[in-house]
Amino acid sequence: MKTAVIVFHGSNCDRDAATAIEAVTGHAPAMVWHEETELPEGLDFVMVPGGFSYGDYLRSGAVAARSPIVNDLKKKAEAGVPMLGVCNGFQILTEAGLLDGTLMRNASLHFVCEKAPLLVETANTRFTRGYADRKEIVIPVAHHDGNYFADEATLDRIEGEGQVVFRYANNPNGSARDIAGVTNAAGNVLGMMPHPERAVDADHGGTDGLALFESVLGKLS
Amino acid sequence: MSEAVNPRYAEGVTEEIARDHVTADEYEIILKELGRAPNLVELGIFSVMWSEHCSYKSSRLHLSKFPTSGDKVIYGPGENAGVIDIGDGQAAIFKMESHNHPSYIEPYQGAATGVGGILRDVFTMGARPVALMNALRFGDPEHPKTRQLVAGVTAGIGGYGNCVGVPTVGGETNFDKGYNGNILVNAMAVGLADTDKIFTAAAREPEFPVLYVGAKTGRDGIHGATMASAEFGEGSEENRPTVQVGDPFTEKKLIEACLELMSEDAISSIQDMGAAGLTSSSVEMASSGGLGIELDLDHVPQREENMTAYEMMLSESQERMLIIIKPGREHVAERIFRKWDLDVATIGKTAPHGRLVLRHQGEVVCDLPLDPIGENAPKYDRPWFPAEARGSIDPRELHQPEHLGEVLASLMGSPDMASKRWIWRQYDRHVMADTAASSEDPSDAAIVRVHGTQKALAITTDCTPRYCFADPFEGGKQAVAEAWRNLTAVGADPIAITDCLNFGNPERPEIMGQFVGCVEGMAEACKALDFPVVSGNVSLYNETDGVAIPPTPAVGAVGLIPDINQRMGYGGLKEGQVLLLVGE
Amino acid sequence: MKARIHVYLKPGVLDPQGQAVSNSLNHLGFDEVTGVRQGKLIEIDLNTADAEEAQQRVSEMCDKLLANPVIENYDIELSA
Amino acid sequence: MKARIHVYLKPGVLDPQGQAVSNSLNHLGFDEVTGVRQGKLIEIDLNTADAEEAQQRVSEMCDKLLANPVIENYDIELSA
Ligand SMILES: Nc1ncnc2c1ncn2[C@@H]1O[C@H](COP(=O)(O)OP(=O)(O)O)[C@@H](O)[C@H]1O
Repeated sequence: MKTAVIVFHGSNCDRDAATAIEAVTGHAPAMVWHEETELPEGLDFVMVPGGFSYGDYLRSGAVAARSPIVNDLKKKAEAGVPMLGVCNGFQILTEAGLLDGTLMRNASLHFVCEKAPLLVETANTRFTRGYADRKEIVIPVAHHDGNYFADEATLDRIEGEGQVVFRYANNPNGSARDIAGVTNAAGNVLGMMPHPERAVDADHGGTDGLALFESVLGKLS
Repeated sequence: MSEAVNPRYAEGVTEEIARDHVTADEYEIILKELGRAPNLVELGIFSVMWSEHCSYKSSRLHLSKFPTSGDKVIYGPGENAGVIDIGDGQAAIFKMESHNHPSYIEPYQGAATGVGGILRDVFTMGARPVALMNALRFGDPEHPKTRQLVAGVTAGIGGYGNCVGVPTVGGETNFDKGYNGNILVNAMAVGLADTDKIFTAAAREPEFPVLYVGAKTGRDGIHGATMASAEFGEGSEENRPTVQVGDPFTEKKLIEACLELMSEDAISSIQDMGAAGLTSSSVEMASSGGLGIELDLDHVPQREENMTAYEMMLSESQERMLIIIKPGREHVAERIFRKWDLDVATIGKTAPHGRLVLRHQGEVVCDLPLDPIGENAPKYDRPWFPAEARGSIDPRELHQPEHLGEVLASLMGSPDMASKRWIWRQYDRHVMADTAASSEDPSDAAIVRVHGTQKALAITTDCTPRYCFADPFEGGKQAVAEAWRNLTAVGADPIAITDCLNFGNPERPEIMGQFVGCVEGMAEACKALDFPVVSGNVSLYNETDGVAIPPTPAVGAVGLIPDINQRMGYGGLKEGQVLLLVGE
Repeated sequence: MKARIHVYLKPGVLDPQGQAVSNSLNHLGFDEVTGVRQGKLIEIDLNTADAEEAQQRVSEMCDKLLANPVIENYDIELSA
Repeated sequence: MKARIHVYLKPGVLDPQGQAVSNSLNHLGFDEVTGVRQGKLIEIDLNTADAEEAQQRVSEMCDKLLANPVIENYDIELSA
């Protein structure tokens, strides 16, 4: 298993992401600095972690999405490498054009941190095959800009194509159609606001996120 | 009077300007110590170093009553933060600090920069910050300003802590009309380090290079009154003193860069630039090491044009540190700080002479002996009288309410008891993936695992100002005892405390009496419980129009849970379980 | 030269901040307020003398970074 | 009527956003950028016909809510 976590200025869930990946695979991921121009060869999985890259200044994820490493990230996405963007990582992937839509300021205008109940909308993705369809899971959220927005036509299209993977049971941020996580059309790129890496440990945020990592990292028992 | 000194005022200084900086008595001491009149830069330096905030001139005498040592204490008060041994070669480093006045003026930025400042105190010593707490006191909920202050302070604490990626795991919030004109914003940070990688501030050797790292210096937070003086009159609006604005993004980079540099053999000593930035950091580093320091201000990274020496020395720009580096290792620091997109500049060196020498545009603009500024700063034994004793209440004499259920409901609904979810929902409590209990959980203290181990820290902040007002001594004792109980209630061994002593004007004997009473009560409880004070902060003059805040000695306490599986809480109750009442 | 850029949300894009400001203004008694939209004001100092070149470069900056074409439009004003 | 309000940081107040955007533009090859300041653009629809009254009311809105007088200045443009 070859995995990597990208580190931007202001990333702050990079260590958590690495810990979760290592817990599942037994191997530490490569930590790739944003100024690199290429990801390691032969990657099985890349994670774009949460945090406040570039302070969330201008728009969340905007500056990070223009980093040198993102050019190669786009190439790898096209080549079908599985990748997961969480929270700020999701914002970066939308800013980079790898996922549809954008994340706007929470409707409450407040930062929201809570353990959010989610519905697994489809178990038919490489990220969710470890869950049952419509299963309710609890994954922590912590963000200021998690209000998913896309125009109606785009929303209809991604819903129709089965790209909506997670929905909030209790919409904390005003997201269109309660959307919490979406994939690209090819299904190898997932972006989500909730933090599955904070839910792989019974002493911390519960274990409902484990199946996601086990699914994509090929570790289902 | 130092009649011998002539002229009594240096060029550009008048009696009025001098009085804006120090008291008349203090000015006499300066003349005597120097044998000449201080220039404006020097006067500015005295004013900040002799301020209550830096010199603890009203409180030092009484703070010495606290027990500060113990088996587990590695560093007590005197360093940037307290350091305790938690076994296995690991240490917990923590401190609490106030940012009361700035938060009243500009709640968001005031609270945010308070968090930034307390984080720097902790990572300066080599710790990775792992938890934040906050103790907040606001005015009456019905007061027209309260709502906006609560909203701004909460957003500011979250805005900073969430961005740097340190979980805010707990705190306390009270409302009382006594804080209508003076809210309290006390922030606490806890970090972890290896005991063999702890850094201190005292300069060790002369002729070592002094590095400035972090953000550039601007005209932030320079004392308003002095800005009105002639030299700063021109440019009026443009040069107006400004509120410090925090930049958590820069702080995050600064944390990573400092920890990276600390893992190399390069740093001799390190100090953050807190209040009174460059002045207090350079003076403290040199004087605690018994050395001197020389700086060339032309090399200070500057955000604005034409900054004067006075402005640079008094600026309170955030996210800056001063490092004394081992000679020949400057390039290591440069490489690391450039990687993190931060400023780094060699601005001077340590010196054997025990003086602070500043150069600016080729001229010596300050040449002061350090002892009088630091070690020998004024220390006052302010007059005080004990607070009027309020007799205790005999519960049997109280009227017994008819409907206890209604009483319970009204208690639960009171602002102090009501849920604080609106506040803590805005704090990221889970980042770093080691939070085992935080504000949302049924636990008397927050619990944060020591990364990669089964150990955990338990953390709490406590104070009941109402008790301190009724009886400062008992109230002080109670605050410490409550912190102790909250730690033991989650299964932790209490180790040590930090504090933030918030009071009114110490020049009033009754206020000083509250201060002394609380300190003595706390000291007594700390001694009885073997619960030393390892760091802390004093905030005086919290009053408006002669009305002081209730005495508020906030206690922040840390304990160790040897095995996280042994932690306790009060949740998960099941029908049929037996309740036991223990204690008196 | 200086460029002043206004970045606005496209019509039809939800603006939670504008909405909240509008509500607050109504609450404060400003009943005449019927709608609020919030955008960004970005002022750039440029080390360029040529206005045409500046205009073209600043448009490029907007397309590449300053505005998000999914939700935002922009306009540019140059001054000496 | 419509009011367009620019809210900007007072001179001397640290603007971390502007700083980050400026660095990013330089990194993207826009070397001519020497400084960036970021502010807010607020557009308000007003149900008022009288320009003088509008000007006065919008100033009040700025003082009460839209600008933070400790760190921000503002200007107002009205249009029909
Ligand atoms: N300012 C605050 N920041 C974070 N958490 C807070 C704050 N104020 C209160 N809390 C949290 O809310 C919960 C209830 O607070 P409190 O009523 O003081 O309870 P207790 O008396 O049990 O400590 C606690 O978990 C506390 O940590």
